[in-house]
Amino acid sequence: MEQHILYTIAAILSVAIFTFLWRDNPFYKFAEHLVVGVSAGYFVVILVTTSLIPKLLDPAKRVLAGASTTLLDPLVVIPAILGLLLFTRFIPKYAWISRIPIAYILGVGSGAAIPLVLQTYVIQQIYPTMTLFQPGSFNGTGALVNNILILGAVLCGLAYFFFSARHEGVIGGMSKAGIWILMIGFGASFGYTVMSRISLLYGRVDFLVFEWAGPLVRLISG
Amino acid sequence: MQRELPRLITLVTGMFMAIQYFIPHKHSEQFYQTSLDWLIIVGIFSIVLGIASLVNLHVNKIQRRDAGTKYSYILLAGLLYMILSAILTGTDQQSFFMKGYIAVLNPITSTMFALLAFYIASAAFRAFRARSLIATILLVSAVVVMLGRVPAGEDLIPGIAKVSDWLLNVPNMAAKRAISIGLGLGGSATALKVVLGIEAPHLR
Amino acid sequence: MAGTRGFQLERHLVFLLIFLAVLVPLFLPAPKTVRVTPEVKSVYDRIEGLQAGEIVMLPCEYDPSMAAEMSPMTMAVLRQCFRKDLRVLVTCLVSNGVSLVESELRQMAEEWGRKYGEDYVYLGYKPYPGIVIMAMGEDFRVPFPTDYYNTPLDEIPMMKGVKNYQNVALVLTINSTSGIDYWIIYGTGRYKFPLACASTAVMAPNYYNYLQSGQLFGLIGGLRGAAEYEQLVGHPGKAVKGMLVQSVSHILIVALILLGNVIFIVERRRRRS
Amino acid sequence: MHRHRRGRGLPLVAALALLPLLLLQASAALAENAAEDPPAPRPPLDLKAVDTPNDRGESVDLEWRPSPDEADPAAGALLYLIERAQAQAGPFERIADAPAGTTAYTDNSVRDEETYYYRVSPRGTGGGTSAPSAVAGPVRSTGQWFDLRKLATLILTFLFCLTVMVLIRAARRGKTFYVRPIPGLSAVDEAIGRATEMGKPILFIPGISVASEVATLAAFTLLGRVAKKTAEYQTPVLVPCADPIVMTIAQEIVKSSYLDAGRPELYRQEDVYFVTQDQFSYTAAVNGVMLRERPATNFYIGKFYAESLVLAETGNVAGSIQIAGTDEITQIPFFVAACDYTLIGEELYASSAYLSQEPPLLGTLKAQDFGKAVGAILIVLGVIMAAFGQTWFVDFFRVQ
Repeated sequence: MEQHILYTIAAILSVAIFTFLWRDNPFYKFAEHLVVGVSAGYFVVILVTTSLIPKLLDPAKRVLAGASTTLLDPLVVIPAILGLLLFTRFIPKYAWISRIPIAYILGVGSGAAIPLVLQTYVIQQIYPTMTLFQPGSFNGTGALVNNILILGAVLCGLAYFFFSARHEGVIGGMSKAGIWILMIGFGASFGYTVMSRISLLYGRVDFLVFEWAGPLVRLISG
Repeated sequence: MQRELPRLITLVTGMFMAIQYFIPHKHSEQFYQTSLDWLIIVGIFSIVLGIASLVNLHVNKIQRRDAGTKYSYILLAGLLYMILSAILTGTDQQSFFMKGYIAVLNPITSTMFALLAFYIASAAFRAFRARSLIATILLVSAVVVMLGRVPAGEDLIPGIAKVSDWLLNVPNMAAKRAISIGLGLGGSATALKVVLGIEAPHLR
Repeated sequence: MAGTRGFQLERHLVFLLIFLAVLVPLFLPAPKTVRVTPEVKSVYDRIEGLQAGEIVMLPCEYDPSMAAEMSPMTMAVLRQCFRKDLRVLVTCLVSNGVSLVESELRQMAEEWGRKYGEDYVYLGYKPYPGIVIMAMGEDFRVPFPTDYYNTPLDEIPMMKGVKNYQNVALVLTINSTSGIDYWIIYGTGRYKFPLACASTAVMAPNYYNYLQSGQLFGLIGGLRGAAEYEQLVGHPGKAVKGMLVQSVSHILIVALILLGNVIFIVERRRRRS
Repeated sequence: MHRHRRGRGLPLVAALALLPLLLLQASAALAENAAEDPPAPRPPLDLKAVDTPNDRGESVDLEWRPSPDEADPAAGALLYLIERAQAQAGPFERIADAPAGTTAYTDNSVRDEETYYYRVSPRGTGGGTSAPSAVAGPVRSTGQWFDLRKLATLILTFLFCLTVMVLIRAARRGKTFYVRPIPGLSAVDEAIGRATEMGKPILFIPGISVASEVATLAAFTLLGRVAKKTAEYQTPVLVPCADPIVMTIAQEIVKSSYLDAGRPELYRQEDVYFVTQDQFSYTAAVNGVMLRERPATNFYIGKFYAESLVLAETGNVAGSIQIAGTDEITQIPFFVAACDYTLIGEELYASSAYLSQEPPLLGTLKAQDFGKAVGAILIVLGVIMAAFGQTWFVDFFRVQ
């Protein structure tokens, strides 16, 4: 019985979101504000259960219970202090201190990114392009022609992204071919995704008709 | 002092993290693991800033009697409900916390996701117009792949599935590679500028 | 690229058409027009050729996020097996798919009045798919001393005398992961049993060469493969309807694009004249 | 998906993942029915034990040539018993089994300070265990301080950073660089101008990812330029954020931009606010803002996923001019379809340099062009070398 209630609430809220397709209206505003509040609360609870308790409260409890020898484990205390420094934003005079934890976060993020992004986005794309014509990496003339086209297309694509050269002459020609190739790729990627988006809607309509309305009608008439 | 200390912190942590990437040794791995743990712990405190901003915004709206204040009550009620239900009834399958997830969060987010089916159609209808050569290329490529993906398309134009596969395996793959190489260089340069303090969002 | 702001009525008409393209097929009787491909037919014929009582092994390796494409296949194959009084042995080597597969198996078994432990057995989940597949070549009891409901295999009537793949008529893995490779290399590669697989549409092309080499005796690819199988089993359901919805909506969007261009050309000519 | 290696024995991953528990039971089951005792297979040949290279330590790699009797069905080896000891003479204890056909095994249950000796003895189908192979060792595991497989990455990263710094210094000493026009970015000024005429706010969405994401860094730099212009034109800028740290940094950026423009009193902290971290709840809220505030211009700059098209289509309904830039390649087609201007790929990272025209940033752009030129040359060179079988050059860039 309880499932019918939950599914009915879910169905009503789903329809409220669908009404946004017609235009902004009170039903949508209600569902929107409700889901923002509920999702913010959900993430706070998940953060507490998966991060706060295991990473902060448990070590602290162990220290209070005298179980762990070191009085204050620096690996927990230092980040806790960094986190507390964030709260200086509430005091206008000392708000600049909150830049310290932010500086740390940006330092970790961008420092790790410098080599990683070069490896995954650049080197790991250059390597397969180099081996397009390595003996044994293609079979048949069809694959050979395709690989030649791929090589040409990658070089033209790169030409399109040249910023510091006027797009004239050879560079101009290659970059024009480059944008064409990019557009063919974008069109193909768009067309490819349509099927998964349609199945999302099919899933929701299927839920509304067969998992909510059907059983409810049977329950009432049953 | 207000600008030099943060700049120094970003520079030092940035250098350490960049170098750590090349060192597989146990200590380097522990350093990486510790940095991730620290990010999570700082993240715990940062959520307080987030929730404070959210609550403050809507409490002000209520006090100022702005239009739509009743919706702010609903938002704060939703927030309170989830936190209280987790404290009182825990977070397992039968708890009111999970009922809130099943009855509100899950259906609304998956319906928002499902709106894409409508928007992909309206975007295609409005934007895929043969305005220029590039726009025509985009629209033809999209139509061919769409027809190639469904049996009805194959019945309409035999062999279209092969063309659609070719479009996905040759031009689309080459385009992705060219964009990736550009993004890699641009991304790495941006990260370097932040570490060196040339472009410093945190020091403004 | 965005061009004109889009007259309100046009937009709402497009939304309505898409909604109908998804809603109407749900109530239409499923069409019989799905063309059946040989690789799907060979799976159907192989199972159809089995004697009553033989055991079909169905490793269903997918989770709820892939259910839309995978569940219709499981239901269609289970329906055929139970209709032919075959016995079914099911596993799920994907941790967050275990309860989904179990509910599908129970639902189909109840529909055909089949008894657990005699007509079907569910072994559930164990980590490291490569090892489990290889160990089942020795004895199912090595990785699965008990079934999903913790009853030891030796106490289950159906499992009497059933030691490993040699005692199973065929294996059809309904699999949205790359675990299919494990089944080919460590399963039939080492223990030589008839293997077929049902995969997602995206993965299917990767396994056609295994079909030609004979390592797989059949291949059901994506929702389209499931629709063909549902039609073969004579019970067109979600997959066939799903394919109809996809076909109708794709053709509709292509038609809208063409219509949009016609409007654009007519307007341009009017503006020029 | 082209399969280079076809069924080449058991990949290392499988050998690595072999749990002794499972196969111990299997071999025990086999031992029971060893009725008669067929001749035991001969041991494998030249067993080698080395410290696993490029790793964190505590790991030893074993390699051997299969027992000559492996193929012979009668006495063929079905299992290889791997034994370890801490002295040449033993005592040897069994640590793992490897099924027939494997010729390598990684033992990661060792400690760095200890020295170890290994031997492998095959077990026949009949269950008889033959004499073990020659003992390999002593071997001691250590962690390496540099991963040789990442040498190519290290060199290219070092050269790229060097180029960036050299060009920035050159730019600071007055060298100027030409930057080709980027349509999306020349539209920024026009878009903001339009907002002021209509007295409508500007909506800047910094993506839905965290602050340390590279695309979000690009969003921050562009937000700084946009906020400075809105301060000059006295139009409000709304910045809904999906991450608390992103919100905090965005508040600092907008505040100091208004300070730089000499209008600190116009800055309203409430305009740069946190919504929620959930992808589609955030989208629902921002959709509401678009239709109620009707912003003149929407900026989508940063990391976006499937919600990109929902936002862009709603913005289109609201009649706003839309400028988008993301590094998420799968979402670029949707922005291209739904937005007025889209910064494709690297154009996102050129935006701050283009708008500010500051020499150091233009210098970085020049360095990125050098990188692309080097990339193109490497590709062409690699293709030629690989086509003639000189795979050593190409393998240098292979990354596991």
